[in-house]
Amino acid sequence: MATATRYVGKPLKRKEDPRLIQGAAHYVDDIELHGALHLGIVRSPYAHARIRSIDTARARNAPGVLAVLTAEDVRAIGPIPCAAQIPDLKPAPRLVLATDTARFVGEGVAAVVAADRYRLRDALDLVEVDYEALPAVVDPEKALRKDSPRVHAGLADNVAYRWELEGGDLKKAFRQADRIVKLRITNQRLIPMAMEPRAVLARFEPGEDRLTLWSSSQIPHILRTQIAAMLKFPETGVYVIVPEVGGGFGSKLNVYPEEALACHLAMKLGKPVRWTETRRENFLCTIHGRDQIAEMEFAVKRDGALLGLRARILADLGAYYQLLTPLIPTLTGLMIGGCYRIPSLRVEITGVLTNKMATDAYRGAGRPEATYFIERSMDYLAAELKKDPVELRRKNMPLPKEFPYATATGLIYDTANYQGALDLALKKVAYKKLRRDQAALRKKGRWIGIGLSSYVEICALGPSSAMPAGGWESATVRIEPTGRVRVLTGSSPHGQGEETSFAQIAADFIGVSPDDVTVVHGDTSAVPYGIGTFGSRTLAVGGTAIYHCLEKLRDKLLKIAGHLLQDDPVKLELRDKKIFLKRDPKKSIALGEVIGAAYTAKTLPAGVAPGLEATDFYEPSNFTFPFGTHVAVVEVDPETGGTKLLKYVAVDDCGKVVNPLLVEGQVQGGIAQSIGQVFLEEAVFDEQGQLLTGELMDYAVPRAADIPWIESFRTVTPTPVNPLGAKGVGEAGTIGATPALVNAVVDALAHLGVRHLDMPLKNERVWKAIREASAPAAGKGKRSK
Amino acid sequence: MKLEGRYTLPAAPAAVWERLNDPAILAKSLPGVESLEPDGPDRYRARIQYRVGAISGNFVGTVELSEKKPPHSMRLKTSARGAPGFFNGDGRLALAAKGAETEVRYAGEIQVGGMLAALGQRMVESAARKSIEEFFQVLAASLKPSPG
Amino acid sequence: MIPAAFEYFAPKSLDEALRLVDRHGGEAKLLAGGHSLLPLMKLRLAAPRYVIDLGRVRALRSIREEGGRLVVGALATHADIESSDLVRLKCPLLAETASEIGDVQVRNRGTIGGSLAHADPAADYPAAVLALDAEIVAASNSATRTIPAAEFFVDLLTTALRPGEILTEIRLPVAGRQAGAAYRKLHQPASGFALVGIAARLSLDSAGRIVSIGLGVTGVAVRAYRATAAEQALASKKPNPKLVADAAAKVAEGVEPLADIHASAAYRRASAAVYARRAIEAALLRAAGKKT
Amino acid sequence: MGVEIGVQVNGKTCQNEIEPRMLLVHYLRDVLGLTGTHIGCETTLCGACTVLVDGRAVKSCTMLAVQADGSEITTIEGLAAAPEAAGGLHPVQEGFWEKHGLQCGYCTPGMILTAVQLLHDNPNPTRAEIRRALAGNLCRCTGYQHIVEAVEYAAKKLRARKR
Repeated sequence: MATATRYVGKPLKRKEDPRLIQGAAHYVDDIELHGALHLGIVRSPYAHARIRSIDTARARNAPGVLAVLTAEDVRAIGPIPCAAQIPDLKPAPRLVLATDTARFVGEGVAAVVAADRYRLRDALDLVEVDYEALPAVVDPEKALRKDSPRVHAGLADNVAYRWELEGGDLKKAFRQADRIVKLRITNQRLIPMAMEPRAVLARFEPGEDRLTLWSSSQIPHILRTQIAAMLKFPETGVYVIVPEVGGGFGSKLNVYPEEALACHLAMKLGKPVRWTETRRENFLCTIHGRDQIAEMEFAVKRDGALLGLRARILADLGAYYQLLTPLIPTLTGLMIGGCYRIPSLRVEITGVLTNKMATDAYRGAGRPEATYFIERSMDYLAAELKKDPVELRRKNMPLPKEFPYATATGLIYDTANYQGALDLALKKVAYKKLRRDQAALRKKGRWIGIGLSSYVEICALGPSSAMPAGGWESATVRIEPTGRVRVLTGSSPHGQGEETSFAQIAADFIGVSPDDVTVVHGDTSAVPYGIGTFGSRTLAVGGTAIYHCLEKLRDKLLKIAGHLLQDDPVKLELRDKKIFLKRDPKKSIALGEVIGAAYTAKTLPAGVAPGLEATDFYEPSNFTFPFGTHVAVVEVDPETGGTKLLKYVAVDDCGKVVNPLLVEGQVQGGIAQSIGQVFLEEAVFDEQGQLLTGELMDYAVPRAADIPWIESFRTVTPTPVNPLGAKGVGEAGTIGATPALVNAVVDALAHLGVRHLDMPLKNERVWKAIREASAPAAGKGKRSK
Repeated sequence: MKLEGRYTLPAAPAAVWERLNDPAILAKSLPGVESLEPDGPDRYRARIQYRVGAISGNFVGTVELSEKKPPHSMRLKTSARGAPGFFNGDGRLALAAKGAETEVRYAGEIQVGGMLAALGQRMVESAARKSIEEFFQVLAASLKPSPG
Repeated sequence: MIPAAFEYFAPKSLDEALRLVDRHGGEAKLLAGGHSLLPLMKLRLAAPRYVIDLGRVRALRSIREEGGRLVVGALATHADIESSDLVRLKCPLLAETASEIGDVQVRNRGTIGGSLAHADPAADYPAAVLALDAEIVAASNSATRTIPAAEFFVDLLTTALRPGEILTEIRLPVAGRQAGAAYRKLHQPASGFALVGIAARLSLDSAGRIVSIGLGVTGVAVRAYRATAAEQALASKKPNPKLVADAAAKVAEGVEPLADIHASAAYRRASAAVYARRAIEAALLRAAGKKT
Repeated sequence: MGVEIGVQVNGKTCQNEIEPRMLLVHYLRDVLGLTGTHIGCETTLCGACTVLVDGRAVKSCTMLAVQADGSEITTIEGLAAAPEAAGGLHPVQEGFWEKHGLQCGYCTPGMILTAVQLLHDNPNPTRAEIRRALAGNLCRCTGYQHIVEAVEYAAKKLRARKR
């Protein structure tokens, strides 16, 4: 940055915290509107059923009930939007309430509105739905069979799309290979489980034709546009407000039926209508993540050089498409080669429909899957080729001087020093000593495993050419007459802390304190149209838009100051609320005076307009590609299969850092979610499509004691893509950690001949692998499931 | 989930068969059934108040006998729905004389949905086994000559 | 997540509570800490017409020593038991078991009486009360009776309590000299309940022989049980590692283990043996006055 | 139908007639308007609704408001009035701010109140003890490490004050 960085790079305490630690923040459900009614949804208990009839009479007559609606009553509302553009994607439209067929457990079939939560809950049980259960298809591989039940009767089969990507000469690679190594890996379905369930509040003011929607969302503007389209209501009359949001992880990067239903009902009933998701609903009908199966096939040289990779990925999309559902697996495809030189590559993706809730973006969205597939494979390859996993990785990593690096999938990696991150991680974890300790302990019957993962991810989504609904971001920065700075961002942070990091950037530019800066987000009537917060884009893309505004404002301030000081603006500097001559700091003018001049507009230089406001719509020229190496050390209990994390070292390179405290928080939180995926989490369905992990009593997310002390380090390779040099870090932890953890457990069992295990590595799965590998008949070296 | 097992009843197959086809006995033996009303041949409408410990729920549904081969085998289907969700049971009963007694082998499938599937997961199988056990116990009691 | 409506009573004495139970019978549920009943009511898997809240019957919360036994009132919370100096001194196994239940907040509200009466197959206390040969006291309008722990857990969620009875207290033998006990538990990672929970209690004679032993098992079967085969394998013997391991291997003998998505029957059986061995080893160390 | 209850909430006497089935968390949020206490599940597992009832951490979604009759309740809104806060933030609140112990903030009130009880019972906890004490509070953002540091910060500060 051209300006002196007094605040950027410093671990400032967050500006958003005082309200949050005192219970003074407002999440949607905390907002009180006079006379607000409560909406509830009657949901299908069947994964696949024909709805024969719905009897609403009893519910309608129950105390406190104002309305009961079925699909018939909401025909005017358009379908749930899907923005993903995939060639030849089969149609699988979802309406806000199921018409004649329910296609997953939890799909809404009727809506009830009552005066309060208690009456509502009573009335939901009184809606009588007559279902005819239909055969459900739950397993994505079975869904591909010819005789499988079809999720959508109108389609010929359950294949939603096939997508291919090829680069380099794969045939040649396989011809020249010394070895062909194959591995099948699954990345199980997860439930995002943000702490705040979704919540919606809608108000219609007929006099003003104003429809206001408060929603716990990551994408206020996209939501506004889509709601206007679904309800056929003028977008200029729709006001979306996203107040405090209790976590999203992608699950709130979507448009859901309840948002449209609440708006529709608020208009119909003339009273505000709110809907608050229960945790069970959150598990059943907020998007799920991952759920991909990969068949990896490598062409390798005996010395470990990778020649080619053929990856076949089966992605379980669920019953319908949410906003980005079909797109997510293609991100896996783009990143499948990881941080390696793989000259030829072919990815074949099959998106399949099943009778389950849709999958969509969950923290990392396609990249954790890609990284897991390639990094798990690297350890597998190392074992097959009898090489050290570190050396196999190092051998195939492009060197720093090779960047920008064009991958066989057609991406241009901006910049990197993979070896640097790897070396630092090995040093911090004392790798060589660790290996010696491991060998010594194994002799004593203690099974320690060391797992490694070197990752590259794709962030700062992204150039609009590669994004379904635009990849730019907007900002307006305004210096108010009193000298307060207002930053209006199209991004929609919900826990990441950009109220602080954006204020740090603004404070440095304008020469004020971060306390003088207010960051506004989430209110579509206040901030310019924006894309939202996801894909580790808020700082790198949203922050750059702000950067550009600040540049313009600073130049304008200097121009006015130059005029007032009668000196050349280029010789001036702005710091500590003062503008002064660089070579003679005593010659200065107070910032307030310059701001005053901008607003009173009596002494402005020629050609300078009054006011101090700048707006920017920033279109990034490329993605950014953060990278790093994580190392995990685990111990396995030979008797029970129990696993214990002994040590965790993360080295991440997210480019330049604005606030290290926030980066640390993102990395640690992401690793914790990986620990969840690796050891605890899995959405388990029975054969009929019932979600058996439908509450927190059966779906385990990590608790404090499940997480080891995380030692986190950074290398800094600024990206040339944006002037902040920042790449994004929101998802790095979930991307880097998963393979490191699984590799560690497999390594702990390596002496038994175990080469691969599928997640989640619950005690029993590990125990079974130990038993099977130890059993004399089982034959060592076999894969175990 | 699949369940199977066997139970010995203190009477000859013919007597057991008769009991199994008597709606009054069925209503008494099927756990939680409060009433069975005929709804076509070998088909009944059932009101069920199911209870296990502190857990309880009201259901309405059907009980159906089919594929009858007297006195050897039949298929017994129940399906019921209520606020806590639904459950379906579909089982085959095979009767075989074992001395003066009858051994009933059963094999079938239980399916639950809704809240029952979510919370009850841990207990559904146990509760189902318990229900089958109760069913046979009551049936057995009905076959014993009443004292006096 | 909202219970169905009910009529509410908050009796101030046991007599008043017993009269209410008598009057409302099968349509009433007793509420102690509410950590078994309220979750079911919120999910509407229980919808009693009457709720009788025992929370005001303060006398039921006492913990005292009486006639050489430790007496724990039904309303004593897990936190009361975990932190009671008296329990820790006289019956450390019960305190250790209490400390393994749920989390801090659950232990602050949940009660021993509520937990035992609910008889969840994966609850922790049943293992301890079985191992300890505790007695469970049940009062009714007409009489008060004592139920041995071994007869208390009848079936899935079903106890020997009769309609009209209120579980009032638990009577436990006081730990003697050269006695040791331990509770070892494999947690269900989501709910914190026991996939396997083994309470081992034993005492040694001067020659180091096991003169008395109790092994209570929870989580493994539809109801908690005493692992008698394993106990017999150790009774009157001088323990060595092999003997202990062989005995522990019998802990689920003759039992049909539960199976669910968290653990298959085979894994429950295998883990029960491992945790039983660990519990017995810890109890032996403690009996020998060593730290574990 | 309604039952009369009286409770002290954050030092204020509150008397209301409520349905017996009303959960304490709904009483606090919907009747008293104290929305700092959050709801994150219905199975007593997430801890977002934790408040102090007579000084002990309790999940207010698994307690009927009538059960709280006669109790003293502290919610996150009332914590700064505690004597330990000395007119400013409570040291645990301060720790969460200083150590970046929160991101989205949804679990934070419950997390803070649970930590308050921990430090009352155990003024000098180890990291393992802190993690164990927070077993009933889920956080999906932070990975808990900064929360552990926040509690350590508060413990240190509270000990220094007592000296």
